[in-house]
Amino acid sequence: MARFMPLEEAVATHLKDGDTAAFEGFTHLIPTAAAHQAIRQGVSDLVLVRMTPDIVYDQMIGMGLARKLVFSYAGNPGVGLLRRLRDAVENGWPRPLALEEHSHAAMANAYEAGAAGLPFAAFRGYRGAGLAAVNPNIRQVTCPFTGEVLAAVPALRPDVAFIHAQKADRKGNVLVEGIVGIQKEAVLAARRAVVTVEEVVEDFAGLHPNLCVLPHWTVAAISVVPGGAHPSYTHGYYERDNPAYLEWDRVAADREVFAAWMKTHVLDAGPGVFAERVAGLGVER
Amino acid sequence: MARFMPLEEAVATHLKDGDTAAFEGFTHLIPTAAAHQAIRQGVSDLVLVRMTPDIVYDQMIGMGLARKLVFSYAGNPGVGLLRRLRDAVENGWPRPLALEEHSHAAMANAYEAGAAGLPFAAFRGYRGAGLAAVNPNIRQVTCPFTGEVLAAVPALRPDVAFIHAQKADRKGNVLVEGIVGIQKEAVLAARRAVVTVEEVVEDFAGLHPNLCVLPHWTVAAISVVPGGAHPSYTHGYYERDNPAYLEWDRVAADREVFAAWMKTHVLDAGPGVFAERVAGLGVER
Amino acid sequence: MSVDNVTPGEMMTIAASRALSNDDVCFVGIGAPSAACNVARLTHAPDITLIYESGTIGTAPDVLPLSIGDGELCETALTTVSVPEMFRYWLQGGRITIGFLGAAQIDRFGNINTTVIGDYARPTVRLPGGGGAPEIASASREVFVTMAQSKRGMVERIDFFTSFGHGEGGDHRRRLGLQTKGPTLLVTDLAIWKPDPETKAFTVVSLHPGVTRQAVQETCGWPVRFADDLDETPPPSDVELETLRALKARTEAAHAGRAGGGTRKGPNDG
Amino acid sequence: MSVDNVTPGEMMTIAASRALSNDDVCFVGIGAPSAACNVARLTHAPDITLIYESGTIGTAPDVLPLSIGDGELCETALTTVSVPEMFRYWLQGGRITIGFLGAAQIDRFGNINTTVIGDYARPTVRLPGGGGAPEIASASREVFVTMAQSKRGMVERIDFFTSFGHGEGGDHRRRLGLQTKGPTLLVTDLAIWKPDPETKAFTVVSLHPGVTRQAVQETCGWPVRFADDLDETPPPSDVELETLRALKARTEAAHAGRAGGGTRKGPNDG
Repeated sequence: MARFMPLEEAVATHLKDGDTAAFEGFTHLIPTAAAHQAIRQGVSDLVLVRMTPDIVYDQMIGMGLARKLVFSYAGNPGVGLLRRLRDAVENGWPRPLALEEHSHAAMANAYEAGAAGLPFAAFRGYRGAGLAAVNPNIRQVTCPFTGEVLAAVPALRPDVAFIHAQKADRKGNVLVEGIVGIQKEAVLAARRAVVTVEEVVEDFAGLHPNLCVLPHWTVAAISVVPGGAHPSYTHGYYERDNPAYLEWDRVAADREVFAAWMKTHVLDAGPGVFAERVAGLGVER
Repeated sequence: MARFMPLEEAVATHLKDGDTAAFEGFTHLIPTAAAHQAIRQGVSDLVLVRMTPDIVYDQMIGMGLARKLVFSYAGNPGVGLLRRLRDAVENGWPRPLALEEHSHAAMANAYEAGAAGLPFAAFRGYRGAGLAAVNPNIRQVTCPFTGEVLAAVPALRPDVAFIHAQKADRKGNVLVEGIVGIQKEAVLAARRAVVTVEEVVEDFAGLHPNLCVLPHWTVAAISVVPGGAHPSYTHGYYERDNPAYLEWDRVAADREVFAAWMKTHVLDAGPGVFAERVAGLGVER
Repeated sequence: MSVDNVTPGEMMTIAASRALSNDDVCFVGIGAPSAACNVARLTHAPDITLIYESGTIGTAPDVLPLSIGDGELCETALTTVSVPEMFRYWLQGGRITIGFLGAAQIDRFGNINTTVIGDYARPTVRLPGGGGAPEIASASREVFVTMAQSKRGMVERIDFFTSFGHGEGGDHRRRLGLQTKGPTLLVTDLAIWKPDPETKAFTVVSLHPGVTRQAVQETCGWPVRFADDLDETPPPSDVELETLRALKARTEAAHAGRAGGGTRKGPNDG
Repeated sequence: MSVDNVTPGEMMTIAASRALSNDDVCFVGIGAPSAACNVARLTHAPDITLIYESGTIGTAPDVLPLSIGDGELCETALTTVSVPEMFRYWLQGGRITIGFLGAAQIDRFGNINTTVIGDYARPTVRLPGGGGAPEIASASREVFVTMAQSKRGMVERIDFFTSFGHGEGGDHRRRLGLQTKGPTLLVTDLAIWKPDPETKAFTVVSLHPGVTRQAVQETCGWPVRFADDLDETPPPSDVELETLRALKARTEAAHAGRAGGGTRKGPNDG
């Protein structure tokens, strides 16, 4: 049952050392505010899961929070590589990072299987691809009717999933619109889900019946954090801050610049800064 | 690529003797007009597929069009049993009918697998249920990670799927709203899809981005048949004709009453009658 | 309220409704289960989540649906999802606290038959089949059943295992790898039954007002066991009875009126 | 139009765009493939269906997206589906006619590496990984690749098989059970390449205007084969070039202007 609480309390309650945690968002709706709160909280030994780790995972990895990353594409979207991730993988700084690497199809199917309560997902994938040889969690299953051999991956069942969404109603039902990505599956696959939202509305009366809605009893905690996806965007609220992605490439290139940036913009900040950060990015509503 | 054509042409072009055909609809949006056209066309030896065969399948079976039924629940919704189906199964009249019987979960997963291009679907089902002993298409698959044994059913890949939908745009994109049921999966699982719609609109501009839309290149033919789901209903257009379902129970109880009813209401009628039939059932729009 | 003017069907629906709570996520079968679930929602459990297999989640119909896919269910739902999603994410996903089923035939272990009377290959009566029931029975955290008693319905041995209850009793579910509780409650028009903790055979734990042990046995096809501390079901309260009757009246009014122009009218008992 | 003021990158994008048709359903990679697909849509193939892996189907962006999930893609799409649905129903379902990829490293058989430079366990450079590419390469009916030529990018031997092209050539795809055609076209800034029908090794079939065989060989890490009937790529038409340049100008204008209030500005070459 969803409980409304400040982000500090939501992260403190639901994210623990050693957790397998997914902060999901597919370019759109990236839960930056929640990730920054996790960094401020100083949690450690996380197994981070995400299809598309980008800036916030670069930050969490650079701050040494994670011991392992389960992923399918790690990049700064529209810019290039993730330099803190590279430093961890190539040089073990600030600590070594184990990788469990998949394709998007595998991760999407694995979340889907997790949401569906299944132990694994079967799909036609990885044929001729090198990952099958380096990832022991890529196995095979044989169709009992045709004999076709398919790829199999274990279902993803994170301890906790964090997502950002447009809005909640007063009961704690959550609406996700636009590029919905993998967020519904991440919430349903996880043991606990924490959602940051732009705003709370009285109810969802009048909405089209077939939208992506997460009932309140699928969510553990909801925190209202306007702008909480910045520098990602929230469809209907504000646009993507493209210069921030470019800036990150410069910040992450140097360990000391990175540390200073994190102190100023994350460690010494709070969830309230996100509303300011999107002030110039609003869209007509 | 969707082509607009009269229903007579669409059924004649895409439904052949011996086809495996799915006329799908889940209480809502049942493609009655298309099924009646198939009866008038006089096609034979069909393998009929549907999760919830109801009046239209009772009619097609009673007219001797089908040699086999693949299904999970055969009933007159809100009324009771299907008497023509019973006559075929219990007495072989007008011809014997083979049954391949599943649960809803199995059929839903089998359509989903068909839409996803997979040869089979794995799910946690049929445990302790008697169908596994009488249906050789219920097998098992073992999770290569946990060792759990799951049920497996072959993907459904009908030769042709018929559905009814609210509207098409001029390019042939199709919108389904409300209880969307299994229709999207039926269309994507089938080799060919024929859609009847209430109306054609210029385009779908302004629609919410996350609705259930079938792109024009997933559909073979579209026929405009207002009221084409009667006595089922079309969300936003007209309500369910509950008395017609009750009347069917009386009609189907007797072979001669059935034959006379079919002559009057199906064989001697045409797609145009459906608009009249829903005239008193409109909803405010 | 006096018990005299309460029908056994009303008592059944109201007794079943009381077993549901505000926190339940209930997968609702059509007919008697649907009435019970909506009476619960309209009385003591306003926040209960009702789910119908057509994909409607958190629905709050003003009138009872005739089918699991009535438009009313969609119009009043929090959201409506596809049928594959319903069975994968919501039922198999383990999110249903109560699967609420009716039954054509049931045995003392809560195994249910809605498939055939007689032999499967050559049935005497071909029934509708299982629909969602096989997996509702295995995936819901527990299963409630409600049905009117009759010797034809409550039998020593069912003709077909459409959905698995406690099988042959005892730890049969566990032996099949089923982690869920299975049938934990049977509410009939005469009594409330619960499985014996050991044998899992349904045992009468409460008689509805005015019902005798003999009446229960006469309408049941197996030798009935009664609990040592047999209760009497509290009679319907005024609120419960008024809520149920108003719901039924709204339902009849809504379903009687509408008929299409092109087909002759049949009798309408909806 | 004179070829003199056309850049090699423009020629690459325009040559690639010509390979697409109105009936194609194209799974679009970001960067050069995205530009080519949108030029096709804005010139000779207005009804082409463009799909990005974020779930946007039938999208028609007015400006080029910086990422596969830009809001513009959703706002102009026919519909936007979830990511699991995208990979299950649309890609694995066999509905994609052309998978259009870029590449960091490619070999003569169209095998692509975007995973690591060096050893997988101890890489010299950790690249982003495959994302959608492994299954785009296997499930699309055919695969087009576009990239600028360089000895670092077009190599004798790739460090990691992120996505499988023709493997070791010949019938290698078939031996792995792959029913799709694999890479059938490579468009670079210098030439158009197609696989040899037998060996499946990429062969230059057309040189862009003004490009020499030597220039192709100098920027390619394997010994280049040229087709016997080598063509010259037709230069960009006025419409093609104006369309591409207008698209790029709109893109730069749109992406330059917006910045949030809370972070410092970096250089913007978007």
